[in-house]
Amino acid sequence: MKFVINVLSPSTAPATRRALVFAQAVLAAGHDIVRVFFYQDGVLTASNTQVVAQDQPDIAQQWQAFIVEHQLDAVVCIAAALRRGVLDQAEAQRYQKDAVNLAAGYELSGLGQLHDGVQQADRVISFGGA
Amino acid sequence: MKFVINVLSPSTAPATRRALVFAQAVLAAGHDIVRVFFYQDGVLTASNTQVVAQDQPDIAQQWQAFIVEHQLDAVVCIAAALRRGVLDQAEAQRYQKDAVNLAAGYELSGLGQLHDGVQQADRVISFGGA
Amino acid sequence: MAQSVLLISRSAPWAGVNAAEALDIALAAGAFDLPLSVLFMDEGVLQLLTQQQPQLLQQKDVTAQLQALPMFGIEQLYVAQQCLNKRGLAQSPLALDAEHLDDTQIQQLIRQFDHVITL
Amino acid sequence: MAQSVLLISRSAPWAGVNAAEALDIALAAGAFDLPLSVLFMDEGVLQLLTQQQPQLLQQKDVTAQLQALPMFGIEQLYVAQQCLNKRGLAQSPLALDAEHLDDTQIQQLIRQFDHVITL
Amino acid sequence: MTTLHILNTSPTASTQFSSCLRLISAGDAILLTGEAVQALRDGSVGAQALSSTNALCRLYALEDDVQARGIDTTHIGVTVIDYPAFVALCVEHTRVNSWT
Amino acid sequence: MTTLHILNTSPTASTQFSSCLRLISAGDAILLTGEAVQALRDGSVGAQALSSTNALCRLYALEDDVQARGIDTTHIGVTVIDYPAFVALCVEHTRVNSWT
Repeated sequence: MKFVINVLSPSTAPATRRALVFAQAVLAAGHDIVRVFFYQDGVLTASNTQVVAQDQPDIAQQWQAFIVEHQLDAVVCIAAALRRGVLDQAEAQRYQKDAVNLAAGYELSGLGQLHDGVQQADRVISFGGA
Repeated sequence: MKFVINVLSPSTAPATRRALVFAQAVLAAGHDIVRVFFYQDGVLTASNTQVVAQDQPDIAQQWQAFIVEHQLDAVVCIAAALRRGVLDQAEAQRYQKDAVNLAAGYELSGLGQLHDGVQQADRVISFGGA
Repeated sequence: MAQSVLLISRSAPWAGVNAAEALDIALAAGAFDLPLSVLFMDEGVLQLLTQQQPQLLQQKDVTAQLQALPMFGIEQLYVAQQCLNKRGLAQSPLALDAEHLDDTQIQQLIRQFDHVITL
Repeated sequence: MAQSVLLISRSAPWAGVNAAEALDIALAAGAFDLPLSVLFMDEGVLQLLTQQQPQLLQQKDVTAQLQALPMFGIEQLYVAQQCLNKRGLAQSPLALDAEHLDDTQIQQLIRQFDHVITL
Repeated sequence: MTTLHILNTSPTASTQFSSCLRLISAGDAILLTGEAVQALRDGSVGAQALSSTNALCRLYALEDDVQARGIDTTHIGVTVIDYPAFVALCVEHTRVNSWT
Repeated sequence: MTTLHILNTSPTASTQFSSCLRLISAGDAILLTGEAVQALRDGSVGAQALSSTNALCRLYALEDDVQARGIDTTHIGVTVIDYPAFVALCVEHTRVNSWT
């Protein structure tokens, strides 16, 4: 089956870790992940400036490693990201901001990408809140 | 009277705008603001990479302008900020991150600064949630 | 045939950007001519009230987005009657022509869609 | 004389970093020898339960912080009895020696402090 | 030695109301801000929850939040205040308890 | 044509439970994740809310979340599942409704 997974919470929320473990289980079961879409506060998960204490799990880093390892299509909603200060090189330049903080492996794009994923998916599942 | 104001929400939360209008009213009434302390998700308000659509109010920018104009002591909890990816030059260097996104006028420091403010204050008031 | 989506919007219009970001999903579906319906429930029913002045709060105003829904072809709009009742809004005029549904009707509604996105 | 603070902790220990960040405020007060008391109420009472295994959730564990409270001189700990009752925890053993208070006692408690910080 | 309690969530969305209302003392004040002003709507469950507290403490609501939501407050015993009065209310009470 | 409803907030902290329980159809399933597993504690208000739904639909809970909180589930009719079973549950039902 084809899954779309929506991540709506920052990396500090347990929902974002549940989304990751679920996504790993989806692949392990032989299913496909058409797209992971980061929306609302979920866009903060895609920032590469988060610093986690050494004795604690780094869920943002784990998400990024998972995306890169499996070459997943990881789309971060551009409007939600701008609003919350998550920028790639192009957007930082466009808005004359000094910092670029979108982690490698993620792509900024529009909500059309959510719908495009949904149209291809057998199941759509969101992880948000706490 | 001396006030300490705690900001616990990001700039998109109406609580953060209420905190600002309240702080302006505190000064207008002739009271003092000993310190504004940014904690929990409030540290995101101090990021300078947020981009707001032109037809919409930029509460993060308004907070920063208010702090600079009145030379307020605006402290951002360093542990909460690191966790959420808000870094000054020194922390970005220490953790080898490329992006520096703490806005001018804010200072990263510890929770001791919250207590130091509280000990000087007649009133402590927090703005968090939505 | 395109897959259908039911968007359940549960956030108040003045409690941050959640309500606006949910409506953006609906408008994007309309722009791509996809079949999407919106159910307003819980705090989300407050988005439909008239006589609001969000400019007093310097906040992103969802009114324009709501009015754009029909223009974008998003015309299947529903509101949970029980959620209006609890908030003293049983008789209030609504800004949009949304169909009032009781709980049983909402149960039936959910079963008609390929996907549900609750925000 | 130092001003006293009542910290009211209302967050569950596994629902993100809120509970841990509230406890950090208490520990910092202890480090500076300031008079701070903690009242656990609402979801916050769950922080006091024993037999928890947060490592299963790869989450910041508040147990170490809780155990550090007395070492940092934060010894005035209170828990709202009614909040335990609602959660089926009236008889549960607690990890810390917190005084159980009913609503009237909490009303009296609040009046004893210079400042209240609810998180 | 009274407390100003500040609420900011809807009575139909969170437990802030029930928790706060249990802990107020005579002479305390409650200030409704943000979505908490929804409790002022006539016939709502929030208005019912508030009705029991009127004898015990004064009820205030932030003007911007009331007006932005088009809420009629004539049926309920509430004092609608602006931000300068909000500051004065903090001064008037011994401490502020913000329920966030 | 059944729906898997996923809850993730505590029954004592939000309205997710009451809203979801009103909208489930016969044959639907409810999966408790995160703080929603608090509803499984014996004698809690959450357990009371769930008791009325048992006849209508199956109740599941995520193992990690149950064990991390040290919750005893022997007294209540719930199936405790791991992540592979969570995925299978999504496949088994027609759609997933995550209450976030």
